[in-house]
Amino acid sequence: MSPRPPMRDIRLLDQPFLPGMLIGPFTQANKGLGGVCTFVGEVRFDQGVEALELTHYAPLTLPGMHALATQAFGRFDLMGLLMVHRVGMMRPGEPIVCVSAAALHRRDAIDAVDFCMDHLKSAAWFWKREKRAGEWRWVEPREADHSDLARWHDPI
Amino acid sequence: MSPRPPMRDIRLLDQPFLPGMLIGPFTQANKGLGGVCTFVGEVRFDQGVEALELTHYAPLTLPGMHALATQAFGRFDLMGLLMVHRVGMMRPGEPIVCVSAAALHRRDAIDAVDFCMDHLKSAAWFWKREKRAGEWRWVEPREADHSDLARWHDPI
Amino acid sequence: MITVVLLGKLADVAGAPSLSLQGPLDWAGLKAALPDTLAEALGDPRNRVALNGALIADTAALQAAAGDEIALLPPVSGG
Amino acid sequence: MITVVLLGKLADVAGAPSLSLQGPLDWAGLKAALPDTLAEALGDPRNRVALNGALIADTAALQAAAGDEIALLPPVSGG
Repeated sequence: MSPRPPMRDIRLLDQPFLPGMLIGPFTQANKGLGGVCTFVGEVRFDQGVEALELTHYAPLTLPGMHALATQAFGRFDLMGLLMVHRVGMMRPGEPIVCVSAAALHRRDAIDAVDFCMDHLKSAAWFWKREKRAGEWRWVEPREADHSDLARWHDPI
Repeated sequence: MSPRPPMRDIRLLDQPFLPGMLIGPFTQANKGLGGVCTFVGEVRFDQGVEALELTHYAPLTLPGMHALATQAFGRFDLMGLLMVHRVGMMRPGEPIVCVSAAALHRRDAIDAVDFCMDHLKSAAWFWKREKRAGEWRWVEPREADHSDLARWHDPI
Repeated sequence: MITVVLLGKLADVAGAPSLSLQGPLDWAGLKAALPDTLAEALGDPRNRVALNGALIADTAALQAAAGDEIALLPPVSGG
Repeated sequence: MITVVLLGKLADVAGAPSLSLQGPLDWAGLKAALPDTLAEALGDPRNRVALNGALIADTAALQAAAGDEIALLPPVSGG
């Protein structure tokens, strides 16, 4: 175990970001780690989508992400956790989410990233609009985002 | 699905490397991806270990890593796979392995990295020496590296 | 005044991201004070309501006074 | 000549990362041609043998001629 308190970096960004600019310093800050797992999601080039806009309700979003980080620290043996999500207007190909976990052992790092990605949508709410042929349209909810979450409901 | 053939970048490096210098171009090369998952393992600061040396037998190691990549491409829906392993002399804190998978969907990217990391040890053989108090000593085999592998033996 | 924050498509229905209403308001009072199309859109049982940043379990329990912020949260977008 | 490549601690036992031996050699001939300590270390059944870069399933089947490369591979190190 690391003697210092675990490092937690949770951010909502309203401007484009370069994941490497976050992950490099994050890795450097966790001296003595065994491994770092990182997931970066990008806005997909879906047929005809010119832009994507994410709206959030700040009083719920950041506390939701912090609560998720607390769960992850409780469940996995982590040295550090980075969780960054874009809001605002994005173009296809831009990073939209970056989750990085540093741990002594690779299983904790990989599983923590998997867990956070599966739960981020339910922990932090985002409303999504897509622009196609110059027109903005809200993306409707899906009934079935449950199978990913169900993977984590077994007793530990 | 991407129309172009999947990108495969498999390397053994005998000099220190910066994971960011590999992952940036790898991500750029996979235009249209949904997500990239990356695991970077570092040489741990184990009690008293001053340096670590990995020896390999080249005619087996690279083909073993390519065979593992082929398995991963068959098992997961991937756009690209990067698998880089250090050989030679390393110091604690230096990156020793970097596996990165790009896919349209995050589950494929995360699971492919998990799968490759679990199988890398059996796909590519490395003999490991540790230097403690100025003396080199071979790290002995462990009987139990099987539990991680057993996770993947269920029928697909 | 009570601030009513409108998220997602509810902002489009209202034509604005937030409204100011006279308090105090309970759920029935809020719906009555909102434009018809918005009050109608609130009929979707998947909507959630937050008072001062905290989700409330049951809209019947809503009691907002001057200075409070009510957020009306439609279901979030799919994957 | 046949090149014998020694991996891991077998290189230490031999005092060199590789040796050159006169061919042809089968498994018994190889062990007879190696220094005693190395032949003894090869008794560990966890060792594997490769001929020209390919693992061979059974050392009894080893047949190496001039120009071939035999690799002697002790068990790999634990995680």
